[in-house]
Amino acid sequence: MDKPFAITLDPGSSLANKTGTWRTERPVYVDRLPPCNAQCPAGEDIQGWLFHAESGDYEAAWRHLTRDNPFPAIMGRVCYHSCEGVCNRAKIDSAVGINSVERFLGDEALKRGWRFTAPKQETGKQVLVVGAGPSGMSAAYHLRRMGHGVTVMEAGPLLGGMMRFGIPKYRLPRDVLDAEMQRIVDMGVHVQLGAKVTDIAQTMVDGSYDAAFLAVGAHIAKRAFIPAKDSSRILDAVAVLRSMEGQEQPMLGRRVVVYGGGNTAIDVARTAKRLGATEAIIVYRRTRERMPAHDFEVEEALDEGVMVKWLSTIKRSGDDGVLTIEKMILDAKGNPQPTGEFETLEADSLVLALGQDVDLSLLDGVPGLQTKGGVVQVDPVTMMTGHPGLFAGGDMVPAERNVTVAVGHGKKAARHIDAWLRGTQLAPTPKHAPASFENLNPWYYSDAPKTLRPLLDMARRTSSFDEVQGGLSADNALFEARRCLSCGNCFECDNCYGVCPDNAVIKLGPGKRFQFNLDYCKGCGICVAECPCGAIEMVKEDF
Amino acid sequence: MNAPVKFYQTGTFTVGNRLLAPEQRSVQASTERSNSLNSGHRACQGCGEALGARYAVDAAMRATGNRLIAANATGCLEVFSTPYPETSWQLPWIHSLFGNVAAVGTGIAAALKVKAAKAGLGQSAVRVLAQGGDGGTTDIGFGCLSGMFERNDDVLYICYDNEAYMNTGVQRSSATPYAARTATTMAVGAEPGAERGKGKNLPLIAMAHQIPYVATATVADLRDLEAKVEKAMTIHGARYLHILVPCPLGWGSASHDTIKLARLARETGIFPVFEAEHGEVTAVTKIRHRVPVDEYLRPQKRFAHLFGKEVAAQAPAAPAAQGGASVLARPGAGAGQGHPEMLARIQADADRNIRRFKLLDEPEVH
Amino acid sequence: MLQIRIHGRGGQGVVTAAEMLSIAAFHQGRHAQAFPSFGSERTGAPVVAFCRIDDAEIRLREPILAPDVLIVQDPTLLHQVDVFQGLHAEGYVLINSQRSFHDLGLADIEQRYRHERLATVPATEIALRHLGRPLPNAVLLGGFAALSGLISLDAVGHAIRAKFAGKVAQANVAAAAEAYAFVRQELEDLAHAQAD
Amino acid sequence: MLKQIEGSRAVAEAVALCRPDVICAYPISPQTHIVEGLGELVKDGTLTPCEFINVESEFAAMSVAIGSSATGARTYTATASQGLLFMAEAVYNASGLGLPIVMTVANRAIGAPINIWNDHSDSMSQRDSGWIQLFAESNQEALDLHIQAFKLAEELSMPVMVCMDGFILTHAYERVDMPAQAEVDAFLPPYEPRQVLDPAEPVSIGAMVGPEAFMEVRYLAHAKQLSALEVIPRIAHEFQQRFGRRSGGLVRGYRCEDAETIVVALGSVIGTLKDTVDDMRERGVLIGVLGLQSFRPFPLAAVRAALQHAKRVVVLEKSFSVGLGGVVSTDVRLALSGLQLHGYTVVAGLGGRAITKASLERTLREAIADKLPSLTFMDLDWRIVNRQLEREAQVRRSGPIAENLLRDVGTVASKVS
Repeated sequence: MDKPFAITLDPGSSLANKTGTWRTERPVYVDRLPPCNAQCPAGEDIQGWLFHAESGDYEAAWRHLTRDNPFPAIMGRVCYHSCEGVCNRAKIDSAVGINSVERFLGDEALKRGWRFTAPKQETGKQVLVVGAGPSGMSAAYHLRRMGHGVTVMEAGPLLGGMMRFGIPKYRLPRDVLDAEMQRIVDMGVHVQLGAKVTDIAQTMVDGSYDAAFLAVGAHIAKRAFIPAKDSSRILDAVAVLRSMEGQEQPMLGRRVVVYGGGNTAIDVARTAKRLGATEAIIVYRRTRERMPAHDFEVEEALDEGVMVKWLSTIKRSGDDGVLTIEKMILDAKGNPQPTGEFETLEADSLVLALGQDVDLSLLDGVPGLQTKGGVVQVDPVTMMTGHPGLFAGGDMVPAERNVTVAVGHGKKAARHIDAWLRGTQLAPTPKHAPASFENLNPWYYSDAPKTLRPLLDMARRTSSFDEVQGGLSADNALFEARRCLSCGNCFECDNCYGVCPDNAVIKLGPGKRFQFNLDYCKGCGICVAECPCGAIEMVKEDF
Repeated sequence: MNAPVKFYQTGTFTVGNRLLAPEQRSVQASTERSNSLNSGHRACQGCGEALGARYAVDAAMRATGNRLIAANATGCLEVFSTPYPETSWQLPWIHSLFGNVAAVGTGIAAALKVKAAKAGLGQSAVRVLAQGGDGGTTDIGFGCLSGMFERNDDVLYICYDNEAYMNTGVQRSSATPYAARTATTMAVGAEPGAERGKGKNLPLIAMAHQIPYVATATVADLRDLEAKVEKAMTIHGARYLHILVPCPLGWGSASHDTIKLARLARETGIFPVFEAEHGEVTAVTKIRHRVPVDEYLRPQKRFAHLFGKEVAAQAPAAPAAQGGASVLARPGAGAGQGHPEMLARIQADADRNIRRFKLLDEPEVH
Repeated sequence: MLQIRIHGRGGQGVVTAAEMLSIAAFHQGRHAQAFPSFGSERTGAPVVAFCRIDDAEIRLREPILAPDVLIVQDPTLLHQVDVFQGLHAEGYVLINSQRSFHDLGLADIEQRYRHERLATVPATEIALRHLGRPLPNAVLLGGFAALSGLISLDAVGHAIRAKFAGKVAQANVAAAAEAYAFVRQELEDLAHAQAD
Repeated sequence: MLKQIEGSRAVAEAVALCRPDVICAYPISPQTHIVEGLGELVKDGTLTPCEFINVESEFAAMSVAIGSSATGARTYTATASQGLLFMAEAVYNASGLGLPIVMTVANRAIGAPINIWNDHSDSMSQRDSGWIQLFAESNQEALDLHIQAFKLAEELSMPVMVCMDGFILTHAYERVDMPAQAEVDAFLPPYEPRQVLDPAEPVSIGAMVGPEAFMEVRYLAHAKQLSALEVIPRIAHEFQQRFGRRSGGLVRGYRCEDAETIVVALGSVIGTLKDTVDDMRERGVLIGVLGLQSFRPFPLAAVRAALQHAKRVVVLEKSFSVGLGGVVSTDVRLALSGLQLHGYTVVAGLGGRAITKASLERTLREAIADKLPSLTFMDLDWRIVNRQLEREAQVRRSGPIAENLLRDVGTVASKVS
């Protein structure tokens, strides 16, 4: 075409005009630490595995999850999911049901028989793990993945520790527990059951282990002095729960009183109900607000007819198990104080759920090792005790006592044991800045309230040990996963690519995210304002 | 207009979504999009018109398989896109005058019709787009536009409405809203800003022509906008699309708030987003999270006098091509008290829109 | 060069008459130029149209100020407008009327011009009879053919058919023929009268 | 084929023979009959394929023409007077974009006072619009010029205005020789646009051009018009070869060879002038007429060549520049710069005032006697003018001049001339 001078121009020729020179601020892509990940005691990359679950690729999600935690099916049942407590979505409608999706993935893995892959190559190092509870098995799993030879010594008859002897069936069915334990054994972990370690130093020498991780847990029930007649029947919670795993179930009678306010007290009371007690009464010296047990468990217990006497202590156990109760009041500090006001309570049996102590006898005479307040002191960063090569975790070290924390200890210890074996030290991984709700543009998330997991109907809950809480269906799990806001990390929604008035965003393709074309970016900041998940920020241009 | 695909992480509010089926994906999400308005144009930072134009023209390009010719009225869009020796357009494009773009479109359509006839075709595969700003559409170009409508010529007309003459330095047009401060409706006197009871609603006037298709849209809802362009391209005859495109320079808003303001215009009910066929409203985009008009007005310096705020002395930086910066440099009048009574009127107008176009979902009856 | 001026009122087909006259002349192989006294006159207003006929190309564009022929389609104009302005001494005058020049109060005209070049014809009546409408223009052309012999009745018929179609054309042709005969008769009577 | 038809009809048929693709129509006297005729030819299928568009204004007419021409369609429209002014912005735009649109201007005066009769004020007002302006002397030439105009416009890719006197030509029944379709097809090839809006080869037409290139753009437009000074006579020659008629070209002299006095004029008045010249020559006056067929581009050299041997030049024009005088005269004077000639400007026929042979001869004789004022308004009624001037001398305020004058004249309606 014969174009008239100046009046008619060739298409797209404005590329010659580099408008990037107008810019005073520049957008940059960032990654922020989502609150769920920051919160998880087991150090799971929750957002990471939800990302795969969103697209229905459950195996990828499961494999991503189990990089950090080998027990999704167990976690999905017993984890107290503090992650959901900090989820940003709660500020829009309700928190993402992370725990329910985790359980779905765990169950899906069991159903499909997904297995862990054995290590590529062996390091030739041998590590001893004492105790087959959550912490120990977690450590065994990670160490094995790293190619170390792992031997687990467990005093008890079965794997699982407190997960088996502390948590009732109706919360954690045993087939699930067995399956997730077996999956680790299948990685080539040596297990010795009924093998109580009494002298760790000697055991290390005998087995010529290069390092050891101690996770024997806390199994010795705390006693409280209650003057009692011989006739009165007093048991401890740990014994009761443990005996549930044996052949003959404990005889608790029709009226069972449980003394304590922790999760164990709740478990025992609910167990008593299931064993046929007409009345299961918890006696607790403070108020419900101050009860250490998790609220949803208290709620479920009350639903099942468990009764609680708040602000009460047991003074003595008289004839035919008549208990004398003193009413308490809370002082300014919130501590209970006696009132001198008494009442009585009839009980066929009294179960004490006042916490447990650790059996530290296996550590006698280990040089450098310190204990304090009945637990082993460890370096909170490496989990190593005062004795080189000797690491510890779970209920036997100072920390909150729950499965998730224990699993986290196992993972952390494993990574540092590995470093220690290689004669190196693990540099602390730099953490991204937190992804707060203020970083988000919630407009872009469609309205989608949380899906609740089904609960077993009341009749069967109180009469059987069937699992109380059901799982999600595939559809629900997908929906729930897709409620994730991907706080602080690009999920390739194409907003920045679309909303740029200057076409200054380059789309690199699936999984590759985006890149700014600074030749043309004028620095208007629309991409930052319209990024749903706060994964872009403006920085001043330095002139 | 198209409901969010349920259960998706972001519904369809974002530009793209990896979880969507390919046929559900937006034009703008595609690396294949034509970028009809290419990089290097001289629009201000955060220009809503540049964005709206690329959204609309790219969508029209996809709908027509790139068989599209565009005519452009004089105005920002023309000036910032085609200063000799560079053009940002990547499709056949012509600029003639300020007030005649609809007629130029008619001429192009007529020529294409004859070409098709000579080729023995029923109708031309090449389609015509005529576009202009609110000044070129509602004022100086209105005669030609009405003529094009009345003859039902096969032209899609798109008005990019930024509610004033921005290219000449932010003067009042018949699309300038009540109370808005422009260079010719200064924020001084008893009733600062644009006077009440003036201006015209072009979408409704277009509907009065009984043309096959009329729709409104904003740069805040890409998928809705694209769907409307696509639909318009399935229809022959005169079609009108009115797109709200915030102007950081003329509105005195932050350049990064362009889309947010368009969204608020809709969520307040100030700018109803709807579709009409043959003069009859057939669909409206419901308000999702209703907000009071203050939220929309407050971030805009052109309304600062309503809140009794002094307008910041410096205006958003404007490139040489646009001469409007000075307008916002003047301090707003009505400082101190503000004008709650004017705010109340604007809220009442928004509420009327909500009733008139049924912008809120009826509460469900149980 | 023959110059004809036609006077009438808007709606009487004055302009059409001039055009038909030019077509008639063209049909006879001559050059002709017809044009109206341009204006925005509406029905009833006085209208003038012109026609020039010549053997050579006609280049002159001025209005006809000194006509050789006057055709007056509406006698009521006679005392309103100076229709005779500039009329050539040897000129022809044809007036649409049942009455004579004398009865029309045009005695002075009878004095000044050659009697055999003056005629009146009841064109409106003839038109009403043939067309049912008072359209005297074509009729008068028939009369003019008879009066002047400068164009043939056949050529007038051709011109009428060029302008009108079907029944209307037929009726006009017939009407023109009747006017032709009528004027012929007038002239013969006049010739006899003068012979006596 | 010889026909006795109205000028407007002749132009309509000629335009139809050029096979336009798009025609924009808006009514205004005295142009209306042309588009009416074309509308009929399109509707009855004589002219097909063709889009006949009834637009809402002359501004739209030219705007639609711009769109269709830029899309490669042969495009035609017609207007006059106020209509031309109303489309003025688009008129300039069409030439600025280099679009070969052909437009008939049925010349008519410009109000106020509103006046529907003929003069050249309308096309003269667009003298500098960048359009080529051709003037027709007769209906035959008007017809022929339209056929040439499309060829010219498309060869140069610039718009052409064919000017013909309103009413005097548009409404006159005359003999014309209408060419056959085959002949016109052979003379006028199909339109091949220089630039076109086409998705296969996208371009941006109508860029904003700043000080760095605007003057160059304007100069190139000028250069193009200058090149038309060669193309116009060439096309007129080709036309004569094929149709055996001399039509168009730059200028045409009549009995100028030995003329001491030459009258320069545009349009249909040339015919009357030729008759006047013949009469005067019979009485021994050495006088001739120079007709300008092309007013833009203005043929400086041809005019100079035609006039340089005369003693006296009288420019007779139907337009004038208030506050200066002749419009055409100014250009003629430029052509004659350096030559010592007596020059007279005679403004005549404004607003349809009849130009009679008698007045012309009287005026020309005064010129020949060198008694004519350099600027003369022919047949001006001084009685009326002076009365109004006296009125104004007494009362210093603007008043309804036209109404006053009409009161003095008495109504013109029943006047013969």
